[in-house]
Amino acid sequence: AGCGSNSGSTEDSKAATTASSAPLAGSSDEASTSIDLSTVTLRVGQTGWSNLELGFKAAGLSDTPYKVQYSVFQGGNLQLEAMAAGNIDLGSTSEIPPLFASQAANGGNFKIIASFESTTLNQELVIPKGSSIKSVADLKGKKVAYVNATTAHYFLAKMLEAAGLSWSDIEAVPLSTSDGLSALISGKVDALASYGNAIISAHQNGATELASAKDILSGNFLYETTPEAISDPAKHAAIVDYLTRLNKFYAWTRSNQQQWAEITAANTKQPVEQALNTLKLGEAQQPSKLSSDFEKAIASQQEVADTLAGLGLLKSDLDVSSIWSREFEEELQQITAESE
Amino acid sequence: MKTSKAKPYFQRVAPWIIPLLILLAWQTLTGTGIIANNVLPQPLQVLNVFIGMLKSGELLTHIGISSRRAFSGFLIGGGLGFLLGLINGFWRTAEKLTDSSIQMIRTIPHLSLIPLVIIWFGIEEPAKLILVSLGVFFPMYLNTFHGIRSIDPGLIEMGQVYGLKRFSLYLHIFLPGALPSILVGVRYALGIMWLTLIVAETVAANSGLGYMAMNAREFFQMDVIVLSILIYALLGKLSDSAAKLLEKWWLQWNPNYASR
Amino acid sequence: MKTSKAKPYFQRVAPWIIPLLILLAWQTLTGTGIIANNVLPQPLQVLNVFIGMLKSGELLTHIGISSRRAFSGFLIGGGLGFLLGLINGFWRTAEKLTDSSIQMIRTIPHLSLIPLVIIWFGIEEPAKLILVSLGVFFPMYLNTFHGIRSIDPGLIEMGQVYGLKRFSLYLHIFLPGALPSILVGVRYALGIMWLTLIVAETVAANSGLGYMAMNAREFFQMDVIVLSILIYALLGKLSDSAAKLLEKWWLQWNPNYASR
Amino acid sequence: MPQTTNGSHIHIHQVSKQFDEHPVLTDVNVTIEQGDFIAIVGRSGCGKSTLLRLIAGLDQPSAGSIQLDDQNVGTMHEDTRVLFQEARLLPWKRVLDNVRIAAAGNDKTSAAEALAWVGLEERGGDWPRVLSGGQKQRVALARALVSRPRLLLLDEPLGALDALTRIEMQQLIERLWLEQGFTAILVTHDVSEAVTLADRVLLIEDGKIAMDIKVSMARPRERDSTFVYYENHILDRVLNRDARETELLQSRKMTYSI
Amino acid sequence: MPQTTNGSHIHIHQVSKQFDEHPVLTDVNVTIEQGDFIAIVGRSGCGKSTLLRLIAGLDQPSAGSIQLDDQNVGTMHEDTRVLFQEARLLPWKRVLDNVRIAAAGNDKTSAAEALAWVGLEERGGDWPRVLSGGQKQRVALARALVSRPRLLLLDEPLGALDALTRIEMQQLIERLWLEQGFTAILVTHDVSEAVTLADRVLLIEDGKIAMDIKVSMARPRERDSTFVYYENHILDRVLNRDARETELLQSRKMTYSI
Ligand SMILES: Nc1ncnc2c1ncn2[C@@H]1O[C@H](COP(=O)(O)OP(=O)(O)OP(=O)(O)O)[C@@H](O)[C@H]1O
Ligand SMILES: Nc1ncnc2c1ncn2[C@@H]1O[C@H](COP(=O)(O)OP(=O)(O)OP(=O)(O)O)[C@@H](O)[C@H]1O
Ligand SMILES: [Mg+2]
Ligand SMILES: [Mg+2]
Repeated sequence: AGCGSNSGSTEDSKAATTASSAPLAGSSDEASTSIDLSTVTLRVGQTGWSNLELGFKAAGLSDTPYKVQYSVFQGGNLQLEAMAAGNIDLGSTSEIPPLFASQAANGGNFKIIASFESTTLNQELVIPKGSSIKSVADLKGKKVAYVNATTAHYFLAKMLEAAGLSWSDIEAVPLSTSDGLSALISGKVDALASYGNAIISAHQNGATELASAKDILSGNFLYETTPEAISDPAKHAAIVDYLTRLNKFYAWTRSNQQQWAEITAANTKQPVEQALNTLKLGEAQQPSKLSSDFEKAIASQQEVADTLAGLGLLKSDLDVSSIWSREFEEELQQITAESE
Repeated sequence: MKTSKAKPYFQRVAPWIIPLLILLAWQTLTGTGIIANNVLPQPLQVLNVFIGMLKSGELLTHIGISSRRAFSGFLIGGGLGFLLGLINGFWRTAEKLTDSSIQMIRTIPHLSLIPLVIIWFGIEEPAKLILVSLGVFFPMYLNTFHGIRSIDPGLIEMGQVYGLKRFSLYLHIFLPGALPSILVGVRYALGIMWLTLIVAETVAANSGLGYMAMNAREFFQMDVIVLSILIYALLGKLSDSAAKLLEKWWLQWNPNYASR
Repeated sequence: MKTSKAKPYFQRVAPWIIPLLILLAWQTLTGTGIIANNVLPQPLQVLNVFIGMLKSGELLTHIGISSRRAFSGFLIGGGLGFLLGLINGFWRTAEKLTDSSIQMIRTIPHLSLIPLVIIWFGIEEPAKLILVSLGVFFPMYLNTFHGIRSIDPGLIEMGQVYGLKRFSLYLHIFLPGALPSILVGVRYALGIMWLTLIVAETVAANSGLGYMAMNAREFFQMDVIVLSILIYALLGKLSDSAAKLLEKWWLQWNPNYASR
Repeated sequence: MPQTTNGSHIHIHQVSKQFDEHPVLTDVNVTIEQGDFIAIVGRSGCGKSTLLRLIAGLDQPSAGSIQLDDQNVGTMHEDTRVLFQEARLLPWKRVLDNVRIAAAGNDKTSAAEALAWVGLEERGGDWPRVLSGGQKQRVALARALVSRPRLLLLDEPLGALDALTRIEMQQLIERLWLEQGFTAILVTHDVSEAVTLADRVLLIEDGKIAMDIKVSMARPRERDSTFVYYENHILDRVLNRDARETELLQSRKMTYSI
Repeated sequence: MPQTTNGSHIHIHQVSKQFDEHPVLTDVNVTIEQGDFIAIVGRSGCGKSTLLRLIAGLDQPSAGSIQLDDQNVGTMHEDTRVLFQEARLLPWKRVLDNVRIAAAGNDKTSAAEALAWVGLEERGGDWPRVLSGGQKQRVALARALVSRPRLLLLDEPLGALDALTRIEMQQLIERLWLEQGFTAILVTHDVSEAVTLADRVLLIEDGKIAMDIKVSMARPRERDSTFVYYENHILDRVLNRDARETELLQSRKMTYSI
């Protein structure tokens, strides 16, 4: 399946000692002797649509030696909700949902184990067609929709701060991505802070960008798993393998942009050109790939936490590193090193 | 004769057995940690949150706002449903014209209309009112209509033969005859009312019980989530009891209600 | 006599007048641009999407998956509600023990339980089944119970005096006597079934009509949104018609149903 | 004959009624004068109630026409009242209120008075469901009599009453009929009751008016020889239809005043 | 007396029944032998149906006890059948099926036979709602008679029937009673019917058994002088209670066999 090229060296170096790394083990005999992945089922969350499941299939990466069970959620917060209840093993969110989830009674039953860099495009504050608003400062006293407890929440706060406004200067309306979109297009709110498909669709319906978050956000995409999965050698190994494949998958999308855009377009019901355009622009701005720089990622998230704390949304003393686990750091460094 | 003294005692105690058992199981399972706190908080913990929110006045504000929304919607939608049910139950032409359309619309789950309601009516109070009214309209309409239609035709004939005209016929025969069914409709509608509100209050609300529950969900506050469920149950129970009281009062003549 | 020929014609046409008027208004208002396309798409546009999705097979897949979920939930929840309704309607002790607890739980809007259902039962099919079952359980229970309780006591007395024992009494008196009410319950339950599914399919689903509608909302595809509403209406209408057919068939004896 | 006759007159012309394919009445012709008191007798299921319903406009004839005061009976008529074979009391109204709905202007006093006529003045506050069979029937009678109709149709109004109560009720009906002058049609299975009250007795048999007898006796009627003559005359006609009945008659040697 | 007496015997001891504060029966004492045929007469609302319900175990006495075959009547008894004053047909079953539920083993043939007894063999396939009043009553009678009870309680079973059908039904009841030997209690407002059928006639008045007469006549009974003696004896007792009734009797000069 074109994925066994770099498996040999990792096995030699790690399998015997930690018994935790069997990347792409399907091609290797030794891996199956050290750890039996065939009994493992990895439950993976996806946001929006089945992008990973379909992407892996298209990229020929879905022949995992363990079973993968996918679920689709409306947002990262819901993935963490499912994780708190022990319903998924691997979730992916932006930097914000874990901050909130960590405030749950048991700390949310998760740890952040990895960070992917990705584009910060399509994270914007937009205004409807024909709006008279010219700048963020004009939003004073206006109705602004945002998606609660997401990057939109964060960058809206940052934008207001930059424009010399405080959160209470606007009438902030928490809406889901879809409701926010409907409200904006039908003119029921004066502006919308949102991301992804909502922004693309908003533009299609005549909305214009008031401010972009591309320089506010880190673009970090965090992967979380449960403490039990971390300490379970088999799951641990499966996760490492999965993340390896994930990194390959993003590489594949770069080299197969047309094909991936077609799949995306078909599943999100948008024109292929639009999907392709989004993909190209995003990759140009900041290509999606695994990052093993834990310090940088944690520092970035700490800044977000401090901002939200300043808004009174989080306890001010949150130490972000406490919700991270570095158990995967070594393996991840290996992967990034190999993929360079 | 012998059992007549033992029974009332059992009958008074019986309804509480299961709730008490549940509460007991809940406390022991969570208290001993067999069920983790993030799966289900302890009853005492929920009680604490309850007292805390009660003291801060937050809870009562939310309840007040939700109740106002709920009952305004109930009055509008329920009133319309009742009126249309009466008219269609009574007047064949109106029924022929509107009933099948209403039945068609009834089969649209009203929550699927949320996007359209947002687009047409915005995200403020009117949207919530409309959703609740929509939800409440159909059970009231259906039950009023069904109630009128299932009145013993013999009694209607009697009323007509004794010269009762439109209004008197309504007052003396249709309304009282349909009342048991209408009250069942009221109890359904009350259920749907709270159900709708929960969903409606997750759309752009920053107050109300639905908002409180959704907010708690985002912050993984299991205790608040459970508390909000219990409060819904309480509110539901209250409105249901009110409806039951009406039943007892208005339906004295009916041995099926009188005897309970 | 004179009107007897004119009437059936009017009566056959009448139910279609309002739907046709609505369709006409819809087409003219959107076709002429008085209502913008992003507020309400044109009927023809919706039809196009419909045909497109039908051809690609996507629509039928979604419908199939949703229907399976809906009816499994209906069978489980409805069946349990029916059974418990029968037992409690018949057996006073069971009623005393469980009815008031059930009524208490009934007042909890089942959609507010979504967070708990996720935590307890996960996000897969079981969670959806449980939500639908929960939603369907109460109307079935209530109506079965209420149906049995509102049977003319004189007929029950008659049955007992003629030596009908438990099972025969059920078969010959309770069941047929409660049937009109049970069927009303079925029609309610079918409504709640689709309603619940819409919300349940937004929880971690990647298939089904609810997912399709939600997805369309994310991209503001008004035509798909409207299409999904129409399909809900269609499915609702279908299941409702099936229930109505049962009414016609089982309730021939009842002049209120026979005459329609 | 009543003093004042403000009753309706009825003209039944070639009336047939069938349910599905089953004929109940065929080509019935009757003319009823203002203020008449008509009794209809006949065996169970012969179509007495059906005829009454047609006259009341509660049902439409399959063929033929019925004219009430020279107008075709389409639906119910303003001044016609029916006492149905079943009591048809509203279960959600107390006894007095059940009578009140028929009283002019919902008048409580006249309703109470009507209850007293039928000997139930003390039961006004009860729910209908606690009444005995005969008491229910009497409430229905009170309701019919309080309503001051021009045409009163009575479908076995006294079937559930004991002998004594029955006589009292017969006297009551006769008195009110004489006072108010309405037209009365009484369905009864009691020939003696028919002769006691009616000016004219109709027998329905095989869907037709098989006999139509004028009873010319002064009121109040006594059980004298004329009375017995009429009674026997009608009974003979009713009973001597076929061999089986004659035989029955002989084997029992009873008079048929039951 | 029937040949075989497999009927129940009943012992009613000091039974009182009151609804709310209103007494209906006070200190009633009656003993009924196996296979007896008892008739209960009395004015409307005197408590006849109430007594029947107590014996059937459908209601509990406020005081006193009722023993059926030496056992206290707690709830309904296995072998007791009641024909209620109303027909109580199941509206959702066709006529034949209504009768079948009472037939042993749900037997269709015997149900059809019972329908033939009451002259409704052709109506088996109809819904009860299309039957006439008297037809409904006859279906209820067929249902009661097909059920082979040990104790049969009949509450005005023939009230809605014409004279002729009535006699046929009386003969039917008598024949089955003779054949099957059940104990029968018949409530009727027709004294002549009571004398025709019963071995013993009870009159209820003011909540008490005011009269208890044995009717010793051979069966089938004919309307001879003994018959008339019994009839008049009972009627005198029923009617000669107070001045008003005596006066009534004189003013009308009728025999009270209605
Ligand atoms: N459930 C009840 N509650 C209150 N009063 C009742 C109830 N049932 C019967 N009664 C009263 O008890 C009295 C006797 O009733 P019952 O039905 O026994 O009379 P009955 O002798 O059968 O009369 P009829 O010949 O008119 O049927 C009546 O006055 C009636 O109103
Ligand atoms: N709606 C109906 N549908 C079909 N058949 C009917 C309907 N109403 C009455 N019948 C039939 O018509 C016939 C006459 O019924 P009707 O009620 O007029 O009899 P009746 O003379 O009043 O008898 P009774 O003295 O027993 O009350 C009966 O055989 C009855 O079954
Ligand atoms: Mg009749
Ligand atoms: Mg009685």
